[in-house]
Amino acid sequence: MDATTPAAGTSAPPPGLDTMNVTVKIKRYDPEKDARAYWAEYRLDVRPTDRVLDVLNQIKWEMDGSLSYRRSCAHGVCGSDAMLINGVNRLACKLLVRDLGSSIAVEPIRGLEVVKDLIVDMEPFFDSYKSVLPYFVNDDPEPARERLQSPEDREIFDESTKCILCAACTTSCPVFWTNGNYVGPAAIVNAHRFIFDSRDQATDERLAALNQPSGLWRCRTAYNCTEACPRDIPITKQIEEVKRALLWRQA
Amino acid sequence: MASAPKTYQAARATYGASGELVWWVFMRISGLLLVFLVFGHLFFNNIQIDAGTIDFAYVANRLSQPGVKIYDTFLLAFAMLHGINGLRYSIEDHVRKPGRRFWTKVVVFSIAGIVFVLGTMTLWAFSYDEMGAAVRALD
Amino acid sequence: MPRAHKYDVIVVGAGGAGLMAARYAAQNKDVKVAVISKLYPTRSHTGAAQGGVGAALGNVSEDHPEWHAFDTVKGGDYLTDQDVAETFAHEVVDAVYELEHMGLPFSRTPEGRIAQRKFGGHTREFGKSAVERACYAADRTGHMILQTLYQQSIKDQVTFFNEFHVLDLVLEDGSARGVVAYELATGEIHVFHAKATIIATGGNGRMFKVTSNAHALTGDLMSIVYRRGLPIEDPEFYQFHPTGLYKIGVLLTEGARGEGGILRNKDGERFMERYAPSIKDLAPRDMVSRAMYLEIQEGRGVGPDGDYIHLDLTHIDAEIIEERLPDITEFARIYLGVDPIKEPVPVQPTAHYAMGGIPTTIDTQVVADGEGTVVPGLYAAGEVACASLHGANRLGTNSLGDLIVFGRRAGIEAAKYAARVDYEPMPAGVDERAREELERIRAASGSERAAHIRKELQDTMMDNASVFRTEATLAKQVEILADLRERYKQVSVEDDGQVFNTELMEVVELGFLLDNAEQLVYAARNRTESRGAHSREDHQDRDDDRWLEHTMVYRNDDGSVRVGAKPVTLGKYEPKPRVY
Amino acid sequence: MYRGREGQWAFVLHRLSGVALALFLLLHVIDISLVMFGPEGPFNAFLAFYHQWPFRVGLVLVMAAVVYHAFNGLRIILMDFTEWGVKYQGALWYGALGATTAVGIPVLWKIVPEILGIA
Ligand SMILES: Cc1cc2nc3c(=O)[nH]c(=O)nc-3n(C[C@H](O)[C@H](O)[C@H](O)COP(=O)(O)OP(=O)(O)OC[C@H]3O[C@@H](n4cnc5c(N)ncnc54)[C@H](O)[C@@H]3O)c2cc1C
Ligand code: HEM
Ligand code: SF4
Ligand code: F3S
Ligand code: FES
Repeated sequence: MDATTPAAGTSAPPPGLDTMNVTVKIKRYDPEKDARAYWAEYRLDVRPTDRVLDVLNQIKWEMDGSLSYRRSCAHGVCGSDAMLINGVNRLACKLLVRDLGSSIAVEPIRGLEVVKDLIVDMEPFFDSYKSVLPYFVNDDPEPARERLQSPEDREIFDESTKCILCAACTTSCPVFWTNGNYVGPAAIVNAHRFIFDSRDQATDERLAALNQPSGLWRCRTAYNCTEACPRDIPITKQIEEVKRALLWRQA
Repeated sequence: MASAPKTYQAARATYGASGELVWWVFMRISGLLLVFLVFGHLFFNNIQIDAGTIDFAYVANRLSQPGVKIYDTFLLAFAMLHGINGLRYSIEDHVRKPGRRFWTKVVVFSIAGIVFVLGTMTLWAFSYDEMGAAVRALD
Repeated sequence: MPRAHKYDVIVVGAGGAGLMAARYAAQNKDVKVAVISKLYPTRSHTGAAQGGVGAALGNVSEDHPEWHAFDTVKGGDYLTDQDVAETFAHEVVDAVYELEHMGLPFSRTPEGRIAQRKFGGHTREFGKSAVERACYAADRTGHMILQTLYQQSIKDQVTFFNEFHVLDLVLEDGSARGVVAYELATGEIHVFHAKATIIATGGNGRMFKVTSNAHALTGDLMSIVYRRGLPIEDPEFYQFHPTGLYKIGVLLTEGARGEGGILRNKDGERFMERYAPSIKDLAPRDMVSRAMYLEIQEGRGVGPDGDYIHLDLTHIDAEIIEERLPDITEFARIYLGVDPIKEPVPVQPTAHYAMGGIPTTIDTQVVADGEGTVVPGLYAAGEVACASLHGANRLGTNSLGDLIVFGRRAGIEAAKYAARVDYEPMPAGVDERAREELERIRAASGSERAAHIRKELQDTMMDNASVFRTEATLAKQVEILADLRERYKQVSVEDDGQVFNTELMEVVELGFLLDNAEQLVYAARNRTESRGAHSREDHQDRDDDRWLEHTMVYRNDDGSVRVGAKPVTLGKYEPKPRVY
Repeated sequence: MYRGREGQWAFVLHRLSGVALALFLLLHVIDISLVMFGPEGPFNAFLAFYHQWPFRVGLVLVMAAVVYHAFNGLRIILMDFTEWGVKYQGALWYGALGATTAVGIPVLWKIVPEILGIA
């Protein structure tokens, strides 16, 4: 293998024909230094096939070590690095430079308190998630082997099992921006995961939890969540399914 | 605002604890009705006749017809309930400080209450026959 | 003053192994449990695991735990402890049912049972032909395990310390008393006093250039225990997964070959037929990765530089691909712009899994030497640990099995222990070492950048100590590591803040990585044979007379490295040449 | 500005139009109620007040708002009760905008001159 071939986790690409110059604007904020957030601008050479995460890494590793953000898996499965990139919520590791062009603007996701640079306080988000009882409940005695479930029944909630809790959806929701109490699409998706699981027995409790003043009904079908979800979960469709489930069950 | 329960037991205890569902349904039903009521209203008052000609006589004349009274009562009731509940949604989303939210709601609901009473009185408390006649006599 | 906490059982790491351990520890009502993790639990790399978890349920065709145990031993090139493999193969069946009972949404057979598919090295009747043993949930099995366990931990109201970076282990008079951790959000040091400490911090793949591992997988605790004088077992056995996306290393599950995918060289030849005539593309990973390297070396690699291989799925039904392998299809589309339904995907071997790690007994107690002396109060499970299950090469799907079987054992054992003993005293100043290290880094004013050292480490490890090794490359790597270690002392940080100083933590992690590389290189240099994932071009044969033993690498007080041994537990299965 | 798509703008317009309509409704009920005070009362004075320019333009906007709000309201109801509505929500929104224009133009043709008093 060619030792100079850059790969994930390495820094500057070698000079070559296939690099391009980009201008990256990052909304930065250090609570220990800055009174308010400001835009910092960086110019650097990257390859079109680099992920935005690679670009951030390159800035952190070569230009300004204090730039802070969360990341781990680097391929869109851990949910660490949802950011507001060029006006929409995306995972930095799942978006390539070639799809953005030469000017890139990165901000923290909205509606959660910014702790430092691109890092926000995720606790309220996880609190909302926990409020919908996002866990399997079945109090019947456990069978010796698996509980049976037909492939068709399994299929019904397939998409909601994909959620990686990245918060891209909830922080793209215009209702959530103004009303931080709104339980948010991510929590509803995870409620959907269990409500439509034929093996689960806590549907009533979960629906009751969603039937709160700041619950399910606050959704105004704005679809930003669906557009933002990096796992392509049809979130609004699922929210509407949950609304109907709650409606018919109460009726 | 009541925060949602975080445990299974707590959720059980709050089962069906909110009127939001009812309001959600109401918004849809009233919306459907309002399509007819509002478009009808606009049709009669702005399309069929020249809105520029509306004056006291026209209004008084209209209000003296029982059919109009009933029609307008429905329109008033549904539009007020639908609109004020819609305003409540907006207030709850945008006015985030609990104290300020409370007072905003008090003011908006009070005004709405007064206006509703005013509207109902306009429709039912007076006889416009004479007023209408008086106006016609003036012409 | 450090912030102090006291729990009967502390679990470090919130991946599959850590969450499983916490759950089972907490079932013992007498013990108080907390989990410490440098990432939010759901960010752990268990979530990246795709293909499945191997268990002989026999839902699709006949299967038995004995067959599974045999495959594990043979796959491990007979360096697997056979008692461990047998226990594992039996317990993993229950563990999978237990996951299902916790609600894990497995894919289903038409009868409604847990769906299973073929995976590399898993066979029926002791090697006859491939068997459907991998229980899967599309290509998101690890994600589902991680989510399900996290969900249940919410239900059980487990205490979490999220984004707490463990920097040191408190080891006094030979027993473990807890850990020292750094809170990312505030920069504060916390001391966790515990009766039993469970280490479940996952792998160390970030020491290689091309890897399937997350940025966070820097082998922290493997380095921490090593610095405290405890050994690391079998680190030379590092698995390269055959199918990483070209240059990026993102993994394409072996399940792709389980569903019928074929590896082809530049002539379109299905070259695995030559290397493993009976199970071909589904041979164990070490064999496939070596075969790919050889094809490339002999000029049959694909591409302008002839440096990759094609994974061909184009003959498989598009519907099956979309339904059973949706995520990897998306990875290929996004990162390489290649649609696997229409064209073959460029792949290359990618650094994937540490077979070795912190040595433990079958009950997950950490051992301190080749005689098996246990460290009281210290347990380890998951990728970070080495219960000698995987031997010289892990079979696909056996890691997720490892997490749930040994994670559970760790939880149960640690809780039993904690319920039995009293807290040992926590001496003052246990946080000094961690504090000094951080202060040294903050104060350093050298001109080195951590990123440059890390890149050199990753590049040279890839060149000198990856799939093929020789005395010459390893000797060279020893020197390079010594040099990098010197330069590491000169690394300075720009960020002098307390809140989320991620730069500081990256430097600390680089220090851990350097230790991990050292363990691997010394062990690899010591073992003058080829076995499993350890392939010496200058010693191409397996040598059971000399080397049928585990490696134990220690760091002496003066910083020099000592390599010892630990016996392998043999059993029913006589070491035989490994052909498939 | 968040670069939202159809759904976001549909929501923003629906909320703005709804609030505008609600406020207008309050005003409208008040002005009509002035007939209670008889022909000599403040009704006609108020009407004259209404005929000022800003109010005339405002009235046109309220007209547009009510038409948009009604059609988009129907879109919302379709989405809430049918899978189909969700699937084609984008198209439906353009439909609602189209319908608003289709109804709006003839109506405006008729009433703008009246309201603006150019007829
Ligand atoms: C892409 C990919 C696909 C895979 N597919 C399969 C498969 O199909 N089948 C299979 O069996 N195996 C598979 N594996 C292997 C398997 O997923 C891993 O070995 C396993 O998930 C490791 O789990 P773990 O619980 O040991 O550690 P992880 O899940 O990696 O968790 C480590 C935890 O430790 C914490 N931690 C680490 N360091 C510190 C510290 N210093 N302080 C505090 N906390 C710390 C982290 O925050 C994290 O919570 C795959 C691996 C990869 C990378
Ligand atoms: C003409 C037919 C009408 C229809 C079909 C209709 C329909 C709807 C619907 C379905 C909603 C709920 C939106 C949601 O939950 O997402 C709604 C909200 C609302 N409506 Fe109407 N409506 C109509 C007329 C009116 C009128 C006349 C008013 C004013 C009095 C009004 C004011 C509002 C307000 C303020 C909201 C809240 C908006 C929000 O929360 O975003 N509507 N409408
Ligand atoms: S639903 Fe999608 S966007 Fe929302 S948290 Fe889950 S994965 Fe992220
Ligand atoms: S963006 Fe918000 S309003 Fe509903 S459809 Fe999505 S949650
Ligand atoms: S780093 Fe894991 S999702 Fe982006």
